[in-house]
Amino acid sequence: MPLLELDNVSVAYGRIEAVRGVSLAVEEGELVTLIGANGAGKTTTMRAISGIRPLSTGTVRFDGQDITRMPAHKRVLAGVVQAPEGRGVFPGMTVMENLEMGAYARTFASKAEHDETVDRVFELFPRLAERKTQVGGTMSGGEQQMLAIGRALMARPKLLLLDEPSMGLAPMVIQQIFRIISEINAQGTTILLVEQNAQQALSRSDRAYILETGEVTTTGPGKDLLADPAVKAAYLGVA
Amino acid sequence: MTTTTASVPAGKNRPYSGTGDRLRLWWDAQARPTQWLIGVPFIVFIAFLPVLRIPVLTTVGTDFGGVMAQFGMIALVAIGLNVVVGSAGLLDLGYVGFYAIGAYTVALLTSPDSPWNLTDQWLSQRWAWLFCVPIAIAITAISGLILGSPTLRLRGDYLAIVTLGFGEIVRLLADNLTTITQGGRGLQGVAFPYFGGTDKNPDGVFSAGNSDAPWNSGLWWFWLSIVLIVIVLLVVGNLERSRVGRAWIAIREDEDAAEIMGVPTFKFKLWAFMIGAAIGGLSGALYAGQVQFVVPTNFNVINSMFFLCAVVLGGQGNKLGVILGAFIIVYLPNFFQGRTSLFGIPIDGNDIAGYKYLFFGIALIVLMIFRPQGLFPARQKLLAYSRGLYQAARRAALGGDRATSAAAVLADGPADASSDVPGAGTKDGGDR
Amino acid sequence: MSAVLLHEAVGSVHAAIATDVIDFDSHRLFSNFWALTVEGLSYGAIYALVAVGYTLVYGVLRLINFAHSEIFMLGMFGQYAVLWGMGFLPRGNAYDEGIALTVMYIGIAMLGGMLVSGGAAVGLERVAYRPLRKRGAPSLTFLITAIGASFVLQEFVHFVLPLLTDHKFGGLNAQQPIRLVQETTVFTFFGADVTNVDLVIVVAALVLAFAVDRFVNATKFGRGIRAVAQDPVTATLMGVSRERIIMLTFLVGGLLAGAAATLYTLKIPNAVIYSGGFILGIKAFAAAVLGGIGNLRGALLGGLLLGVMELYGQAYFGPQWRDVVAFVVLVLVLLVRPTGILGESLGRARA
Amino acid sequence: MSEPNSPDSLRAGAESNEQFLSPDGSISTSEDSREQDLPDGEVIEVDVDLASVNPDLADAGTVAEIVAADREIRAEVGAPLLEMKSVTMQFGGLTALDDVSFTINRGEILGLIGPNGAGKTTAFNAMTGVYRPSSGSVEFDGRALGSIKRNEITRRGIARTFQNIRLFSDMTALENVVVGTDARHRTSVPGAILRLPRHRREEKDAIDRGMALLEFVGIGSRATHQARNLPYGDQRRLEIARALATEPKLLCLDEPAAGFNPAEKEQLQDLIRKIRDDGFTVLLIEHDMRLVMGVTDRIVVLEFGRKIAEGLPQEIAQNPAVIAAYLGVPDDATA
Amino acid sequence: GCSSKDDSGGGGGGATGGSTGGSSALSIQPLVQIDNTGKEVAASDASGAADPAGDGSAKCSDVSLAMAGALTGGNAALGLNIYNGAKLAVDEHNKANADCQVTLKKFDTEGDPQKATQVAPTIVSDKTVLGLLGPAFSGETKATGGIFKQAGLLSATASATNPGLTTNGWSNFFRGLGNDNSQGAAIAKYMTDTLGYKKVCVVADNQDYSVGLADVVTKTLGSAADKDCAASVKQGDTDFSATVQIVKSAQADAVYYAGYYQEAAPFVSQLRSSGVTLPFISDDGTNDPEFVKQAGDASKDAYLTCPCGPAPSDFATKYQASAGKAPGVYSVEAYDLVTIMLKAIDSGVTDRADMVKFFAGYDGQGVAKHYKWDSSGELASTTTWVYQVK
Ligand SMILES: Nc1ncnc2c1ncn2[C@@H]1O[C@H](COP(=O)(O)OP(=O)(O)OP(=O)(O)O)[C@@H](O)[C@H]1O
Ligand SMILES: Nc1ncnc2c1ncn2[C@@H]1O[C@H](COP(=O)(O)OP(=O)(O)OP(=O)(O)O)[C@@H](O)[C@H]1O
Ligand SMILES: CC(C)C[C@H](N)C(=O)O
Ligand SMILES: [Mg+2]
Ligand SMILES: [Mg+2]
Repeated sequence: MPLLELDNVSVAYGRIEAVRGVSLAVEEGELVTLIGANGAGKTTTMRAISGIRPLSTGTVRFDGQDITRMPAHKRVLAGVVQAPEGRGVFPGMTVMENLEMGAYARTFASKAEHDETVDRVFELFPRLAERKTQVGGTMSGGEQQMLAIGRALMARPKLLLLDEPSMGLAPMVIQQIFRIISEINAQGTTILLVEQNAQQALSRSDRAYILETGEVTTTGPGKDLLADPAVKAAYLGVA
Repeated sequence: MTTTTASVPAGKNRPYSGTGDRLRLWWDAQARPTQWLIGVPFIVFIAFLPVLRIPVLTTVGTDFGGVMAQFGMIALVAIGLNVVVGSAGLLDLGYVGFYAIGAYTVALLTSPDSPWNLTDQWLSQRWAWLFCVPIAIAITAISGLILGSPTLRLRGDYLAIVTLGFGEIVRLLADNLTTITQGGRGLQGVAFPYFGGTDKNPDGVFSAGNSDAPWNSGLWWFWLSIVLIVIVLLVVGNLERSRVGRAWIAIREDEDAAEIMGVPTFKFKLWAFMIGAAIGGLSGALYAGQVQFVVPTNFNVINSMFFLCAVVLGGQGNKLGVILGAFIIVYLPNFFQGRTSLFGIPIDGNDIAGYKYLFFGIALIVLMIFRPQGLFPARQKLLAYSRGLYQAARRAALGGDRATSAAAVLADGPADASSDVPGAGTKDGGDR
Repeated sequence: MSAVLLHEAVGSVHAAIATDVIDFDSHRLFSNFWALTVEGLSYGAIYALVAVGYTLVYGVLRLINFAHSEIFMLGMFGQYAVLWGMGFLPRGNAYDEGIALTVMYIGIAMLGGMLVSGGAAVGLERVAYRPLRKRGAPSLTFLITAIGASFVLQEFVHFVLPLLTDHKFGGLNAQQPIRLVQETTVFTFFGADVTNVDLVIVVAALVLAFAVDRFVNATKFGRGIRAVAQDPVTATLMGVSRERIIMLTFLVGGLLAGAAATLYTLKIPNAVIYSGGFILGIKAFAAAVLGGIGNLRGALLGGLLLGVMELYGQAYFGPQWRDVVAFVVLVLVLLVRPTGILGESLGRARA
Repeated sequence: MSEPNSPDSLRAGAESNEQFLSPDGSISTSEDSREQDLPDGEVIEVDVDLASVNPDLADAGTVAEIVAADREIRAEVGAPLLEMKSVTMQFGGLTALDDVSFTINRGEILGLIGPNGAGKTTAFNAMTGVYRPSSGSVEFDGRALGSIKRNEITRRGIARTFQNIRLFSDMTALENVVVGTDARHRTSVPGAILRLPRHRREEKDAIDRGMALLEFVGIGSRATHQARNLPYGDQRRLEIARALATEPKLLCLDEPAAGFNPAEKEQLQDLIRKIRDDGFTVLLIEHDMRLVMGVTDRIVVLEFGRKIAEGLPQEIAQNPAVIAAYLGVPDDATA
Repeated sequence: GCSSKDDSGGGGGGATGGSTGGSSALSIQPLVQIDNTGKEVAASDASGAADPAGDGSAKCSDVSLAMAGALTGGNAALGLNIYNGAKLAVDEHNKANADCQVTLKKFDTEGDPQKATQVAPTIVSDKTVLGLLGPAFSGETKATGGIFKQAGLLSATASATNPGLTTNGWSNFFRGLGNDNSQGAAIAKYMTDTLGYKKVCVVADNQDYSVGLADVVTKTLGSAADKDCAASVKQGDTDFSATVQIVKSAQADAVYYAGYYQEAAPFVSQLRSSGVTLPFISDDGTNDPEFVKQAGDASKDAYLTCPCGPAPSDFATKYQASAGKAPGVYSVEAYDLVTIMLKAIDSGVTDRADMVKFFAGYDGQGVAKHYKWDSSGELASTTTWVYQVK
């Protein structure tokens, strides 16, 4: 049984259907990537999964449970955590407080466990450790992106949804981010990733789905898609 | 030649849509002569409502002409406030202050109780009101400037409380500066326009004494306000469809972005304030003339709230909508007054009227829930010479329903559309 | 206008100001300075508690909850009804139950007031604001709804409540007062009388203010409130239940308004009337803005400042200038600090 | 909390500090501003045929002419347009820019790159008047920017786009662009009320220019669409068109390709070149190296608020300091 | 459970209507009737008062009288006092005269001048209306006087006391009570001459009526008015701390308050609780049982004036039966004025002009006082009653 399963999901903004009849599945422990052009509906799909956008049709199942009608904040408790597109750093909170927000729905067994989690985030992003008391809103774009990812890690989710984590990051950091993603995944966190950097994303993911104007058009193992000439032309920028 | 695609399905939604936009769409579709043919009789019909006295519509306990006169004044207020709140997005909770300044300007210059009364010196009582109206407008505009220049640097809700304070300060000044304004005793005998005096109405039709229904003073004041409303609508409409109106909307949507695009935001906010204030002052001058008596209590905060209700209820940003809002605000509380039956059902209207603010409050809540954008929301048109553009779009839209390809429809479009382009919108006044 | 006229005009303005319209009585201000300060602080404490309600709701929803003044008004009725229920009947004279009992009765009345206000605030949110939120209404719509709710609550107490309570509560006139304590001087402070009522007000307000401050700045719920205030969608993604937070916010604001209402009626037992919240509400809102709306500590500071400034102003210019003074102070402060004394965000309340 | 020169500027549009109140003033906090459920309604948003509106615009040549109508640059290509002179920018104890100097020449595309938090956006904000430097100065077109207002800076000829799109979302695409032309217009309230000749001229000009610019960036047919309903890529283009409408001498783009896939980036690259070829000077902040290398004429690299390198793209790509600080060694050769 | 804390065990239950002040059983008692110089005048004999019932043989058809005033809104209580008095007269008349059924039409002005200008034309255009009782407040009367004047409609007010109203040449306007000049002058003289105060603090709220009254009082008091503690407060205020401070720090003998009970009650309470024991004197706006209820013991010994006389007990009984509550200020005047109008109708008056003439020539005793007007529409002789809370 897949950890996450979308069945015939449609999402509409007013009368526009941004996502139409999408079905996809993510098995426990997998790293699955969603790629597609701008406006294809990737973010919308993510929002449907984490529950901040209602479905017009279809069902979402998580961990064997139908969560279609579950309110968003409860899904977090159930283990679905998203690092949203556009970062969503709390501008008036310090870096530390932002990280604590990531653990809002989580109860740590001990202070040590808490500290350990924080340390791990700081290890991944030393810049955050340097700026513990800087207010989130004054961080640079890339720093905010680091904070958003770090915050999602604080929750130690079952399923981590990452919406364009590499956006706005320097090339070196991007490589680092992808390494981290693989690492987290290897440690057992299931990940659904949305990326424009198809090259990196596909090469690291178990499977991938390609979304075009709200519909899944292609699916398959990441490496296969990487080799697909149509995919190459459209998403890898290889003419 | 640009290729036209019909890729966007008809049915995309927009934030302001509904009755207002639909009506506008329909209206824009009419040829100009048709628009005149519909528009003029419609206004005339409205103007003659107090004469026709349509049974259920006509108020019973109060004079319908008088109610309509008040409606006219509040409609002006709503149009003015709409410039500030609806267009420029500046929340002004003290608009009544401008109304008060307008009224007090006229009253101070023409009431025999005032130390600054001019009518016993060189200004004839007959012309005094007319003479004072431009002064009132100028003074309110200046007070808008004085209030605006320090405070428009404030954002959103800070502005709201400061304007609220301003409204209160104006009223309190009127109340406290007793040697000038007579404080709570008010100023009596304010001048009004002299027109059409007869033996029966020696002071003319605008005199409060003219009570021969239906041609009483209320009706005349209503007519005067209709004329002024049309003029103000033309002015405001011209502004909307110009650099100024676009700047306002841009400021409302994203002030920083607007400023960075080179829009002198402060200047245009100040203009919005001044124009709004001037219109409020004009309305206040009408008020002073009609009632011929001003006291501070008529200008308290609650009135600002009522004005704002008119704007939001009608549909902020839409000039016609806010007029409708003004009508509701003025008319509803009067509806039950003095009625003994409604549609044949016997009622005690005065009893019901006693609960009017309760009903009013409930109505506001319910209306806002069901029509969060107001009763009559519509997008403003922001481009003066784009009639052709929008007509082309509309034709395509209408065509889209019938034929799937808008291009097909457009094929026969260009001929008359392009002939319509330059300057075609010149007389496109009043937004009707 | 001719020069003569202008001259006359200027002349009469001078005359007006010079005569009895404005007093400019510095003697009155300085000789009563401490007395005014004490009075000002106790009114200010009440403004501050009410202001917290405005600030919290504003912080979370960007909504000026105009009906908050009516929530306060309901609190006055709530505590009144509780006192009545405890057997205190209205009468002209003060009761004298001894300190311990009186404090206990005040506490019970306050609880009653808080429950009524808190409940009303939550109910208001449910009935009036939540449907709008679900529809994504623009912000002015909320404001108008708030104004509508304000009318409804006032008129409810004005017309409906007397019918429901056999004309015991509500109606056109103020409730006949229940005076729980006679205001008496406890000690003097630089020649200013500090009364038992002043003491109760200031102490109670401080305790409550401290409690809310801890609540918002040091608990998980409080962090939730700040998160929703700053970015509601992301807050949801962190597992914060927005609806619950909003409810909580209204509840806290309402509770404080109820407490403030009790303290206020202790000071002014005649104030229990359907229209009795309006002016105080505007003042409290001004106080919230003064401190920096959305900023909890700002609201507290703003309330105290406004209370004190108002009394100084009254003494100096004459009582009829009180509100003018209040608003002028507000405007001046905002011109110097455009986002209030302590700045804006709930998130920076700990600065 | 550390504060820049004025508390206000904190909220005033620094790209990295972009959590504003939702610009449409919406109170609905359930979703972000793009996320509201809007009431259904009637539509008039259908693509327009440009030629049916303004036959003059039918061919691309005229378009280019209108866009670049009164450019006075070509002659001076290569002369300095903007000079950063020893600019230092401090936030409390943090030095975001440390004695940075560089020049942008007329007619070039200058790339500004560097690790996250290096101070790129801060430099950008110092140029566009959002922040005032703690020390040093910015000279534009031979004059120091000093403390002039932001809209004046735009009027002098610096235009920018935003990293997070900030269009006037209730307006149509054309209206958005026409707001951009505001910087070049002088009609004020009396002129608009009386519809004086200058007003008419400017209006006509604004619409023509606006349509031409939409055409130029490739979204002419979307002129009457509401900005909020445009696809993301088109919104980005619209932002560029709006900035161009201010007739800037210098166009500043802050991460314009964020969220684009490679194919879309390619198109953007073409557009930026076209803009330069039409005589504009461009400053580009971008993390996508392929785009930066492909389109810029020269590159300035910042790290920890200091300039660490400056030169032609090829030079920069080889520069060991830059590689160490920023580029890193690619994981895979194809990228 | 809690037992009653009400140690004196009194009633004080109902919040409306009752004229006693809760448990302390204070009430407003008539003290003395004075003239404009503060001298006592003997109470007139009300036994010959005109009776609306007449002789029961009047004939008329399709005639009505109008009443205009605030019936809703914050000041509704005052309007209702007047309406109920008028209604009592009309009911008594109609019961006695089967052949002459007069309708009483009520018009709500909310006390708002602009509203009144809308209501006035409706009254005027109702041709069956022969006389108007009202408008009730001075402000709205100012705004509408011209309308009634031009229509020649009798406007007899039972309450508007602003002195300026009779200076406009409105020959159709009659005031059924003394104006603020007489009330103010009378009490001022009474304070200095009878009560012997040397320094009086005059405090007023900001309403038309209060400002006018305070002016007259201050003027008449002359040097006895203490400028240093004169203060002005606002309608709706509940917190008078600054004013209390001002009064407290002055060396005065008494406090005069011009305004309404809504503010007077908390004001006097706060005065007392901050230790000010000076005598408290106020006016007809305060002269309401509500004042005593609200202020309790603080109201004890306060002097209250009114140009209106006390309601005789049989009137009070009738009124209570008809309106369901005790008569308020101006109920009696309203009753008297409407009685005069009814007498006119009974005597065959059928048009508005005759009604005005009837009033101009009227000379007769009413329940409250003697009614006879001078040419401006003021009562020929006015008296003021002084009451005291006991
Ligand atoms: N709030 C909204 N209102 C209306 N339409 C919207 C809204 N949000 C997104 N859309 C539309 O829905 C479609 C899908 O958008 P979505 O954000 O899911 O795309 P995406 O694949 O994430 O693109 P990107 O690469 O730009 O992030 C687009 O056409 C977009 O314009
Ligand atoms: N208002 C501020 N207060 C405090 N620190 C600030 C402020 N603005 C920026 N900074 C800090 O200054 C540094 C430079 O920020 P800047 O936004 O210029 O970086 P950047 O080069 O644009 O980075 P990125 O590529 O991540 O967007 C960052 O470390 C940032 O945290
Ligand atoms: C009802 C009264 C208190 C009215 C007051 N006498 C006035 O003239 O307005
Ligand atoms: Mg996306
Ligand atoms: Mg940046």
